[in-house]
Amino acid sequence: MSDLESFRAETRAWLEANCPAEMREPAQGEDDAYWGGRNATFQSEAQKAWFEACRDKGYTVPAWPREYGGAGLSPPEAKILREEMARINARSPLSSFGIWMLGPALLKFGTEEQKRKYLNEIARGEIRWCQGYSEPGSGSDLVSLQTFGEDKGDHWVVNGQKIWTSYADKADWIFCLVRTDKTNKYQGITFMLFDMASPGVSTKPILLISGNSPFCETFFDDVKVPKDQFVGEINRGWDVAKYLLGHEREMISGADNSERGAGIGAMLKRQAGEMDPVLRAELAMFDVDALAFSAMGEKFLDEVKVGKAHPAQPNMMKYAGTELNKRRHELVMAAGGSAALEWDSEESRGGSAARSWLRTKANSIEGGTSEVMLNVIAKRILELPGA
Amino acid sequence: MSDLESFRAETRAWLEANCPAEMREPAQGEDDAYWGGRNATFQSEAQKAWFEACRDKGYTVPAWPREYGGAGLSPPEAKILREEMARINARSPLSSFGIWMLGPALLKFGTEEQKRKYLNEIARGEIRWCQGYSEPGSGSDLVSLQTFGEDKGDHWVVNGQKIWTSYADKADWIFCLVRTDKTNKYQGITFMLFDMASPGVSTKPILLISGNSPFCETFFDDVKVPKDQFVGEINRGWDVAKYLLGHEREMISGADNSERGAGIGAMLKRQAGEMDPVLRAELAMFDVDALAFSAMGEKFLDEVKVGKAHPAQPNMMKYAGTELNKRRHELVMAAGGSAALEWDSEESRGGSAARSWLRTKANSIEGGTSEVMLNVIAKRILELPGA
Amino acid sequence: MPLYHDDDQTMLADTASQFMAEEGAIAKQLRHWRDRECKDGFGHALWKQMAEMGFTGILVPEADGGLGMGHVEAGIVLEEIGRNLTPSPFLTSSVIAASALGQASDDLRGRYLPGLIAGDSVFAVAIDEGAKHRPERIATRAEKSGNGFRLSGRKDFVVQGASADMIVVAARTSGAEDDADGVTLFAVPKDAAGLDHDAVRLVDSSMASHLTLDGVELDGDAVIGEVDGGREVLSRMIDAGRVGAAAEGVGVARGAMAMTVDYLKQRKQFGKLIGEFQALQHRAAHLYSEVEIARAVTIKAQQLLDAGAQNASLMASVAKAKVGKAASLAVKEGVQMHGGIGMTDEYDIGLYMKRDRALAEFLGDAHYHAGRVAELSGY
Amino acid sequence: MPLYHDDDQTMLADTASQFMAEEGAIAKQLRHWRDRECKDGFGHALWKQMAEMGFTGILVPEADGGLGMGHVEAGIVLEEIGRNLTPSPFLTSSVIAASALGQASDDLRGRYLPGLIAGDSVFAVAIDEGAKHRPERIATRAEKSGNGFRLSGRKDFVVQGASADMIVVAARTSGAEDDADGVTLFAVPKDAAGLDHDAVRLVDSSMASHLTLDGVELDGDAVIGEVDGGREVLSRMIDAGRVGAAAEGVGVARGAMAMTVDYLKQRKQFGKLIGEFQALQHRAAHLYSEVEIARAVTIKAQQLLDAGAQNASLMASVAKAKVGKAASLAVKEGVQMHGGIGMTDEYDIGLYMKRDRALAEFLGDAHYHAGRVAELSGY
Repeated sequence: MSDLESFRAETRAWLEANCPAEMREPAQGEDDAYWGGRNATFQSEAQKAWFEACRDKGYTVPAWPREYGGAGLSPPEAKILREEMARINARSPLSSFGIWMLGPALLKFGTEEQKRKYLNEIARGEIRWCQGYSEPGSGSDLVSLQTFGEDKGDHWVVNGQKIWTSYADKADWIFCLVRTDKTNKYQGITFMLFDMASPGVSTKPILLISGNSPFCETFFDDVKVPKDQFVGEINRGWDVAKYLLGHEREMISGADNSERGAGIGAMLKRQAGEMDPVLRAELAMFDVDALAFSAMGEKFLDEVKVGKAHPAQPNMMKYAGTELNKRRHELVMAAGGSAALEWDSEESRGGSAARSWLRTKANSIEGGTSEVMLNVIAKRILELPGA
Repeated sequence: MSDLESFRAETRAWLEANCPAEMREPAQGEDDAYWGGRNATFQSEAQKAWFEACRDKGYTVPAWPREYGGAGLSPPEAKILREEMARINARSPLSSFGIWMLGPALLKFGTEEQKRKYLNEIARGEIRWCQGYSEPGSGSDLVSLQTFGEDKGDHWVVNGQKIWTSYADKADWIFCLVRTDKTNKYQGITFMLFDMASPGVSTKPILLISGNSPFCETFFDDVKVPKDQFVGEINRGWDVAKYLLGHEREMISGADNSERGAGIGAMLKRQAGEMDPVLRAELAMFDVDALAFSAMGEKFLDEVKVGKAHPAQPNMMKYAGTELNKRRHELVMAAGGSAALEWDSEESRGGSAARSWLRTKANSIEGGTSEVMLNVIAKRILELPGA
Repeated sequence: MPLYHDDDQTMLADTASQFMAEEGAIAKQLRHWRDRECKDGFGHALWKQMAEMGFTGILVPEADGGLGMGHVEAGIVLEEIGRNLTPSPFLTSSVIAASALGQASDDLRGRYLPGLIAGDSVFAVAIDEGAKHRPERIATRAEKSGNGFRLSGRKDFVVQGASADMIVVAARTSGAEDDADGVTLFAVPKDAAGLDHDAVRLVDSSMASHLTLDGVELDGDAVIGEVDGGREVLSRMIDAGRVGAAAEGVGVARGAMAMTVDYLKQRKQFGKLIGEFQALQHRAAHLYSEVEIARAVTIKAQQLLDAGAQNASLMASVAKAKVGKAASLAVKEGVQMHGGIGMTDEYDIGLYMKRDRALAEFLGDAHYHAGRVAELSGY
Repeated sequence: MPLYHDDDQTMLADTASQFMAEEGAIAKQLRHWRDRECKDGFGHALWKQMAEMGFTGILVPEADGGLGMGHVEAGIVLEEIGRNLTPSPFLTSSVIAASALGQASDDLRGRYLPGLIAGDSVFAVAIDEGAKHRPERIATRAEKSGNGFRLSGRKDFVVQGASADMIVVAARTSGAEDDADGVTLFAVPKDAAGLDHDAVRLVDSSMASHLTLDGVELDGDAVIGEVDGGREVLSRMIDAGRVGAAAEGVGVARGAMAMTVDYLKQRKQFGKLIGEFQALQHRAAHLYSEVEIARAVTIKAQQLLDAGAQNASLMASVAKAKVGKAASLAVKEGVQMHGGIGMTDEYDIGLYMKRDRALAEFLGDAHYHAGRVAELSGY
């Protein structure tokens, strides 16, 4: 038996022993996820047991080095773990912006000390992080951000407002872009870290057109941040941010590919019974696009694996995937007719169709608007002038 | 009987007496039109008789003053004449860029002497004109034209190249935009008139993707133009050109409205028999757009009549109408299948479907591209900044 | 008739525009009632004010105490309703039910029209059975019972049904589910025994009922039009409703577009007003073109309806379909061009998207009507 | 299998790309033969060269003297053909007819494949009856006659039919017009008595025949596959053709797009390169996205076909439909963005539009295939 084969056998046995049956059921929503943090509570004993088993094994962040709380798995090993977890539908033990976003930034830009401290806290689910990038005045044009950290010698005093900070009201710490030099647009931003319990930090949840959301507005009113709480270099936070944005876009473009790539005509026909012939035709055209995009997703991931994908290709995937998803939900609404309009009835599961439809409208805005994606394709892939 | 009622009765009687039966049959193509000019020949005795009757009555240009060769009809009288001609399907007695384009320019900008000479020649079909605006390097950006007239005291020496000059190979004279001041972009163009028989003028017909066309490339090689052959003021030809462009755009947007506004699904079903359900759905969506646009055309013309239309509205009509027409012909091709692909067979009437389809692709280019139309709508109607 | 508003109509438009912008404004009506989870989904006081303006009886003949105007005028009011997203019973009561009552007996007219004109009554219409609009098929049965009828069946998407004093119900007095003949319209009073509303809130905060008719007993004089011959009244009523919904949709589209174009002139990104970006300019210009065309065909359909023209029903479908597409484009472009804030409940653009969706579905969406255009055209 | 070309395939792509760009270039082939009104619509010398490259027998098993490669490899050649608009018998002969011959008897294979591989023979296929592709229905009849069959009927859109040495004809040996069973494929030699071509030039300068079979007598050994059981061979052959046409369409789309993007970088208007205008940038970027997706699903369909997967036929329709839409967008944007000169015969962009139209129609257009996707998906 090769090393990898024996690793697979071990992993399978470990999962069999440690992943409770309940944790092999599909999650019913975001609430079913465990997010960790100071105030975390478990939904169930099973959730607790599964999280703790993974934490102790380093499996909340299997590919991170052991000294930072990971399991130090090699890429093929990590892939085997993913496959084996998928095989039994094991849920993710810990959802965390620390794992998805801050972690990769620290691994690349952090000091050894920062890595030891923050990565371990993240891996062990002790600190829940949120991200402070967007501001009301700087959406697509992120670098125009205004939140300002005034240099007070050993600390900054931060004032300003962030928006779209997911779960800011539940997070313990924030990683945050703060302007520290007003004279230099790109090289005047610092990637700061600070405690959300600091005096002067307040949050307000954002109600979306689709209803409640994890998003918040976050206000900083004379927040003191010690001068050692930053990643990378002072005034060079944009490098860190850009790195993470690329990371995020890739995640978004790869995510949900399975759902997005599937046809919907047959499902809607089953639900709706009869169907207007013109709607059927639109569904057929949609299914063509969806099935084709599914092949594109497969091709993209295959190419990413071997480094054949154009570095700007995630922008194209994000653009096409999100536009497709919006169309998908328009058609679901059309097929659902007046029943799909219901907003809070029990039969409509609390307006699930309508709320999902509305929620998808943000797909082409968050993580880079479709317009920005098209700009990037024009510039970096087609190399059009002045783009 | 009111004056207008008696005018209608007289007109009807005159038409009855003077419009030969053959001239009440629909024209089969552009060749059936009489264009006049030095080398004109009539297709038939009827065509000649009809033209001459109209010419003598001033009905080639009914609304022009009598002293310029018209009939001096008032707007309501001109409308009655149009209605009565339409009633018996009378053909136009004379097709002419002189009537459609140069005439209006002269009426607005010409000297009394020019009007007497040129308008009479146009009205009597003695001189056939062509238009020299576009150049290979200046399409949408017409004002960047390079054809240059060097001032030689009593004459200019013109050098350069025009493109898309319709019937340049058949025209007697040309009205032409020529740069006369290289230092002033807008106020450095003169609206010149000259004889196509002048030494140094040559033309070359343009073959289109749809086949033969009336368009030519026209070359000027040291063409001498006397200094009194211009309209408006020297270096102020752009004012004349702009006026004419607006005129042209209105003509294009109003033209063919009847054909463009009709649904096509029923006709194509009759021709094709059975139909793919997805194609049927697309035809249904098209027919919705076509019938709606037909109402728009009606509304636009009604509003133009009473001065209620936004002055930039012709741009919107041109944009929407030409894009619709392109879609119409895509669908005609789809419904026609492989039979519509035939290029020169007798059964396909010399590839009529395919050639018409290809020809429509120019609709959204000639007379102002769709992109320019959208720019104008954004700027002048929506008043968007920097548009 | 020229396809623009004459002087009287322009005056009406000015009046309606001012009234709706003031009294029917989003903050004052839609958000107000929505945030209070109002069970009607609209304000009765506004309805009373609309009566004072004369709007409620706009389509009611002068002989019956109304203004005796046409669908062009009703459309003028509806466009302003749409632009302000004003929730009111105008479309169902003053356009659709009023259209049916126009064909009703003196007795029914006398019973119901004064309350409508005064803004005291609200009417609803019960046509759909199932989640999609398919008025060709009516399964709800009305059986002879003594001098009257006994109605049983189920109706869906009865907008403002639970708030209505009377509901116009399409039922089958003979024939099979999809027969053209055998349909009869009934004016069913709210207190009729056996009438049960399951009222649900829709995405646009309006209320609609799943209506159960469980042996509802009605007198013979509750019949609107002829027994077994209600298809024509029904069709006319539905056409009026479709053209009315199209007019409201034009208002929704124009309102969303105006908000968006304004935003393009204010929002800065990358050191420029976003309205300076040519890609957005072209999309906005295209949208303008689509909305203008939708408006033109809607006015055309109104005029044809008023003239009783043969192709009015075809053009009603063209208008409903074209507005469906144009308004959907307007709200989608609106939210996208607003970016993140367009997704927040705090901004109004999302409310346009919600209203558009409910309106698009009402009396048939663009797919349904495009299909109907094909059928009526013979393919 | 990963959805990109492996090293061997990449090498083949380089070879094919270089060969077609040199030998198959527009000026050298398409314009050359078109301007001479060539009755074949392609050059036999090039076909011979393609044989020397090994392309002609790319799908023919090694046992039969071919390269024994798959549809991925055939698609690589077709994409380069498409990009250069190279007229050749490759799609009909080496892909479609070869696919049918793969199912044929040793005798037929021996009779026809060597000529194909050598570039000496050209084959055509006769499927359609009528102007639209509807292979579900076959009316051409083949009646038993002695040891063989007697074929009568009419076929349309037989591409390169009059130039072909052999035509694969789908005919009905039993059953009614739209029965699935009862279809038989025949290899009909060009000199068969009763075969009559009405050859017409198409918009893309290719030649196609209206074929009349007037009691064409064939031996029993002209049957490809089983008598009455030809539907499966036919389907496989058609799927191969559809995926092949999709690959060629991807080439057409990419060729048109490349020309257009180049033009955007050269043409100046209003003092700027037109590629600087954001509205055009966004349209070009959208086009890029569509063409990439079309290419991905085409490669997917090729792989599924090679694997004999169950959903290969579905994915063939997805690919044909998606490419149909993407390539149509590419040529339309191409002509529009070129402006006036795009309308002239002198520039090549219009040739892409013409070829795209003919290719889109061949073996079913996007409407047909979207409908087929719906049917195969069960709605």
